[in-house]
Amino acid sequence: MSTIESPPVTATSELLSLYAQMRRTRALNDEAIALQRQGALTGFPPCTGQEAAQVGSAAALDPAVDFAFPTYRELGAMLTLGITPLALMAPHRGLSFGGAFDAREAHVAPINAVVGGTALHAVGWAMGAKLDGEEACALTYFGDGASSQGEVHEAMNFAAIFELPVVFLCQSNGWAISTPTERQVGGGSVAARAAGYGLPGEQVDGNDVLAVRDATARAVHRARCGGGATVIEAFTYRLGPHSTSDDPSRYRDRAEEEAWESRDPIDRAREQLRGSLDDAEDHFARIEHEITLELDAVRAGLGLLQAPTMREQMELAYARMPAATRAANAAWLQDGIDG
Amino acid sequence: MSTIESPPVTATSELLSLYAQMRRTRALNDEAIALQRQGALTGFPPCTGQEAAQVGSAAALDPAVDFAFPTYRELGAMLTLGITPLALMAPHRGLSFGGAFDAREAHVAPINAVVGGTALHAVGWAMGAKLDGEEACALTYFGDGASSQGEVHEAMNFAAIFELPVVFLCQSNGWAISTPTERQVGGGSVAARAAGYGLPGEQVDGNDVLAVRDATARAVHRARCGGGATVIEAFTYRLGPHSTSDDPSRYRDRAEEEAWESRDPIDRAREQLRGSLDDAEDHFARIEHEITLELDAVRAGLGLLQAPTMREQMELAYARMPAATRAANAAWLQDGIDG
Amino acid sequence: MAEWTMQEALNAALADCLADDDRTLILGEDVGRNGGVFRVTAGLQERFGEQRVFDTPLAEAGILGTAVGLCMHGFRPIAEMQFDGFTFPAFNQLAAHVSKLRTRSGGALNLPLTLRVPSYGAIRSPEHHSESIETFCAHLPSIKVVSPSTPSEAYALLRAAVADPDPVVFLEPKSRYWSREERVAGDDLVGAGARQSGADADAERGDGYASRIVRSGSDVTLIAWGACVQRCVQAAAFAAEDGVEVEVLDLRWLKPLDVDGLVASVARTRRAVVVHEAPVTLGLGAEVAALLGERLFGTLAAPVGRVGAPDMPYPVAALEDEYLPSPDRILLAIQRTFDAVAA
Amino acid sequence: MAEWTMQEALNAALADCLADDDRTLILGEDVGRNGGVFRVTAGLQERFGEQRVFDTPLAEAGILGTAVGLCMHGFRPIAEMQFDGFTFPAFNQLAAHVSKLRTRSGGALNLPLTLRVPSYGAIRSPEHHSESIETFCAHLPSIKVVSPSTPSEAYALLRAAVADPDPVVFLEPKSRYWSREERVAGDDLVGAGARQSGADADAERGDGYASRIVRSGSDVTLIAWGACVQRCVQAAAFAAEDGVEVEVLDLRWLKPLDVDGLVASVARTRRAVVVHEAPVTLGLGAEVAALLGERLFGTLAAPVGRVGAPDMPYPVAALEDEYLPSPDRILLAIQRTFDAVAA
Ligand SMILES: Cc1ncc(C[n+]2csc(CCOP(=O)(O)OP(=O)(O)O)c2C)c(N)n1
Ligand SMILES: Cc1ncc(C[n+]2csc(CCOP(=O)(O)OP(=O)(O)O)c2C)c(N)n1
Ligand SMILES: [Mg+2]
Ligand SMILES: [Mg+2]
Repeated sequence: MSTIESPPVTATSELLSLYAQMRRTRALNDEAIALQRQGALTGFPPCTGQEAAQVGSAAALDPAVDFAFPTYRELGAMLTLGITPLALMAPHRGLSFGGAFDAREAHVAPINAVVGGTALHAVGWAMGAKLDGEEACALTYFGDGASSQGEVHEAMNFAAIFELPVVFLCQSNGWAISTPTERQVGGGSVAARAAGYGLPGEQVDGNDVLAVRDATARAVHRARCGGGATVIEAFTYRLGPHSTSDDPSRYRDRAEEEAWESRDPIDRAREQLRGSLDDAEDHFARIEHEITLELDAVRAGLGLLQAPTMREQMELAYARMPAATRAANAAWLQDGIDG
Repeated sequence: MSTIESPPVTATSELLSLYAQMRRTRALNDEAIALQRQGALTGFPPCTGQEAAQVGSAAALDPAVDFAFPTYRELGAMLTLGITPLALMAPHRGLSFGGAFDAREAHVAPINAVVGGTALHAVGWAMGAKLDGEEACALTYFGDGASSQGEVHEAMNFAAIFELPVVFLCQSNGWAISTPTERQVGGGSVAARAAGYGLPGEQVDGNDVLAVRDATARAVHRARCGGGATVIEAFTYRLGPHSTSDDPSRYRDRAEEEAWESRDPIDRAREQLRGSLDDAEDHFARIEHEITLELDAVRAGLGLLQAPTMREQMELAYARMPAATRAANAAWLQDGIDG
Repeated sequence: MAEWTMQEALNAALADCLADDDRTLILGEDVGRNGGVFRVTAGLQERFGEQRVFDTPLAEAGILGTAVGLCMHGFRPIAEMQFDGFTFPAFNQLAAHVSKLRTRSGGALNLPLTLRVPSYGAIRSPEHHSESIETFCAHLPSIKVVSPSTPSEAYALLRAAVADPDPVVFLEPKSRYWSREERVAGDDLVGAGARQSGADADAERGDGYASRIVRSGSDVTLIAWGACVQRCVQAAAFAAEDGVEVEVLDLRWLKPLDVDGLVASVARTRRAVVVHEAPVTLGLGAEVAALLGERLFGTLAAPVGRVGAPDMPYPVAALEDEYLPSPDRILLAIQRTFDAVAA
Repeated sequence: MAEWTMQEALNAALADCLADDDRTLILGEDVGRNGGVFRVTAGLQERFGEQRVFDTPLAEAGILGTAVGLCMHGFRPIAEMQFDGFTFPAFNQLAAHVSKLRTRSGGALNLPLTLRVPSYGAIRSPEHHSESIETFCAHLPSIKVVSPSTPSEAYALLRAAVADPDPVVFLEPKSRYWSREERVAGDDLVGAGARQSGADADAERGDGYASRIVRSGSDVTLIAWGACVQRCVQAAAFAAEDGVEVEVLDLRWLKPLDVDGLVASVARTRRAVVVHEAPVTLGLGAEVAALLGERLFGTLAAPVGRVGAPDMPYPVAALEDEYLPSPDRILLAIQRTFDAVAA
């Protein structure tokens, strides 16, 4: 059982570790884009530009007690929560849906692509935690686009009615594929929706990793202490394409991208660290070195990732597979051999 | 094309006609309950206590230009919009789903029981009106319970994003079957949700027919003039059971019911009229007389309402029925004769 | 009690589930204080408390999505949809999550949830209250579907559904809630669905997802589930008067289908008719007919008959007697299986 | 252009619909400026303006519900679901409203809407992007379902779907978007779906909801639609090398089924195999098999074969080649129709 964390200290050492996590995220992200171009991945949804929102929020969770519900773009959050790079590459290589890790053990739900739906799973998990008297919270990630889904509304309302420990973390990254946030979010703010449920809502600069970390920690703290749910809206920007098959030049201006490039969250953290650490460059060099080693390992490991056999994949469908299903599956597999 | 109505004058004559409409609603409502007990109707969802919310809001619409989207409980609203009593009894006799009237002509959507869903139809209709440059609005009725549905959220967001002429009229009547509003509506107010979409939201005493009339007229006016959507929350109370097969004594206190009985919207209007009209009792007597005649006609007409034939019902399924479907239907009907 | 209704049997099953396993929960609209609009959960909140049996806001996706999350926290939720027609707002949760989450998680996340759905027609309801949703559920992978036909069956199958480690959609024949029947002794019932302690030992299959022979007969097999079983039993009685011995097979489990049980019965009778309320087009009868056609080609003496609805929405109450599978329609279909060779 | 891809043909069909009837509208996610994630609506917003072609918020129920309301105001909306798997959030609108509103209104309200859904698998997509939803749509009353297999077919059938006064779900085989084909002359195309000016006059049925014979053969009929038609054509070519003459029937309309066309072909060949990507259990193949079993009992030389998926979610990309109906699996199923009598 967790002890309740008090709101965070924004020590330089903490910023350094958040920075390292962001750099690691960016590096793996860029590597994945490159791997996709080389044909080693089938597709990839970059999180370029959103590292502070993801790493800052995930860092406020304790995966020993809390549970996180990512979307498809949460590379940075999932790395921060301890999922390995290779586990996260498996889906993009077409080998796994949710990632090659144990969601129950990791306290991180599998990657999911139907936007909105997992907000309700966070609500259910949080209800379970509350029924079991745990001091724990569920954090659900979703985008500005996903905020339009009815299920997100139902989730916020359930969280309010049952006073559940849920953090609704919206990364408002400017776009849902080609639809800009202002053509998506009526009223302009997802955080502003919170009041309609009697919940606290908070807007935060999503490119300021410490601000995200602090806002999330406050919400997590409140949730764990029985204070109920919070809606956090982290304003950031999807610097890359929606996915490797998207071409943003069709729908947005280079000028807008450039404006946001100049607000890169990693650059910002680096400058802060330069200002407060004498040996900043040494740290940066160490971090880059570790990243290089990790990327080498990823490239080496990627080819070793195994595809499941069809029989293995079939077994996933049921915890207790009926005999009739097993027989039909066996016949189907046999046809594949005979055919 | 409509001329824009200016906000209403609360003249006594107007109150009198609203009163008459409310009395008429109550009388038909009570008759329907009695008819159900006698087995002449299969079931009925009473609107007892909600007459002001329904009549007041419907009176603010012009069915020549606007379009209303009722639920299953909108007897008062639908009467006010010109639907005949018998047309409204047909569904409860198992002869019709949406009511025995032409929704296109009446500018009133058929009765619908899936809560929440028609809010989106109102949005679509309003979008059509806007595209056609009409000065018209769509008004969608829904309950405090229905406000929990994801589709209502999607409707409000669409209405906000496309700046559509929609009035969202929530009758917050204390209960959704056995669930009280405070266990239903996170934050306690549906009107408060409006701000989250950048829409105006208004709470109104739903048992004050003129107040409802005025609030709705303002929203209708705003909508018709291009000012977009409004959420109105009319606080009222479902004095009767959820439907004739419900027993409210299982889940709520008699004391609560009594408190609301003393706030009966019809009594209130009657008292107001007594205060401002010398010949109030004469008017009341005339109204009751007309109601008696109407009820006589309803009872007489009820037995004459025809059930559709199966063949007729089948024809409703398609505007252009495929030949294969027609052949299958004919065979199915033939089996009914042979079988 | 020596007799019980299906409503009482279901209520007892839920009570026993809650008593036996404190990880079970009941959630839904009006299931608490009100005891459900069909009284199936009556008294359970009083007995087990508001933490175990509770009302939710009016949002079916919310209910089912919350149940999924509860599973992820180690609970075994029993969720109610108030009526068949209100399952559709939850369909995304069913199709995109309940059907996929175990696979998505590489087997890490189990979903031992039960979704109770008062189902089918015949009670003079308004629109949306008489739907047959079995096709929508049974076509989805990773979901089991079951529908009881008698009170004691309802007890046993609901216990089995709740005990199952996979998601089970439990379709309750609402027109049979008040049907009364001699109660099978308590001990014989627990887990009967899974253990298959039903009437017919010969129908027994190892894993319990078995159909049962309601009435034996050598001339033709009627195949049904839920509310239509009773209709078939009636038709069988009429047929017997004409000397036709009808076997009535209650499928119970619609997914998985009891292929062996089906094939065994129809291999004997060589004639089969499937009866359901859903539209014929892609009703479960299509699967049963296709399956029997595959397995018993050359054995079948006639095409598998299908009695079901035409391609139209469930009609107004005044027409439902005509719409629903009547004994006459069933008898006609039986008759056809004897005429077939001539045709 | 002498040749076109299916993406171009669909784009041309939409452009012609918008040009011919100013009550038609296109709405959906990313259909405007971006031209759709598959570029099917590319250039249409530019040409017809933001009032005719527009993006919506990311909410499928919102999209379909808005389309219903637009119909009530006399429009003819063409709505897009971005992928098959994202139709489920709109399923309540489909099942409770699109399927019922005309009946609910006593025939007063028509719903001339088209729901375009990029469908099926085979493009190495993530989860939820490879679903076959035809059963969920075709089991619903009052809804028509169609799926084209070639560029020119896609043009004609989309025009027919949009012209239809009833709701039509239009399932686009996404793996065929970039397939290239000689363009059928423009005049022959318009309304070909409804007028049935397709390749085969003998397949012509009065009302246009007709299948087409892609390849004639006397030994066995392969029945498919959408992306699987091409798989069947391949298998037919292989079979021809072994001297087996395979007829390939492209169903086109999944609802209504072209019963006459199906029966006519299989009455000649006496053998049939249905091929689809959806799970076998309650896939459309079940309906086709049941129907042929009814109509051609005694004529069929073998049970109707079904090639489809096992009871599991659509698998990860690495497994999809094994999962999808391969020519080998189709050939095996054909082989079985010749072995059957011995069995
Ligand atoms: C229910 C659903 N509809 C459509 C899609 C297709 N789609 C994938 S991502 C996306 C945009 C999501 O935008 P947002 O929620 O802002 O997240 P972001 O991609 O910006 O991280 C869309 C439309 C989907 N995944 N789920
Ligand atoms: C989607 C859906 N779920 C469940 C129901 C069953 N049901 C009918 S009315 C009702 C309560 C509705 O409450 P509210 O919206 O407050 O309207 P009221 O009945 O109070 O007028 C419920 C749960 C339904 N009609 N639709
Ligand atoms: Mg976004
Ligand atoms: Mg209410």
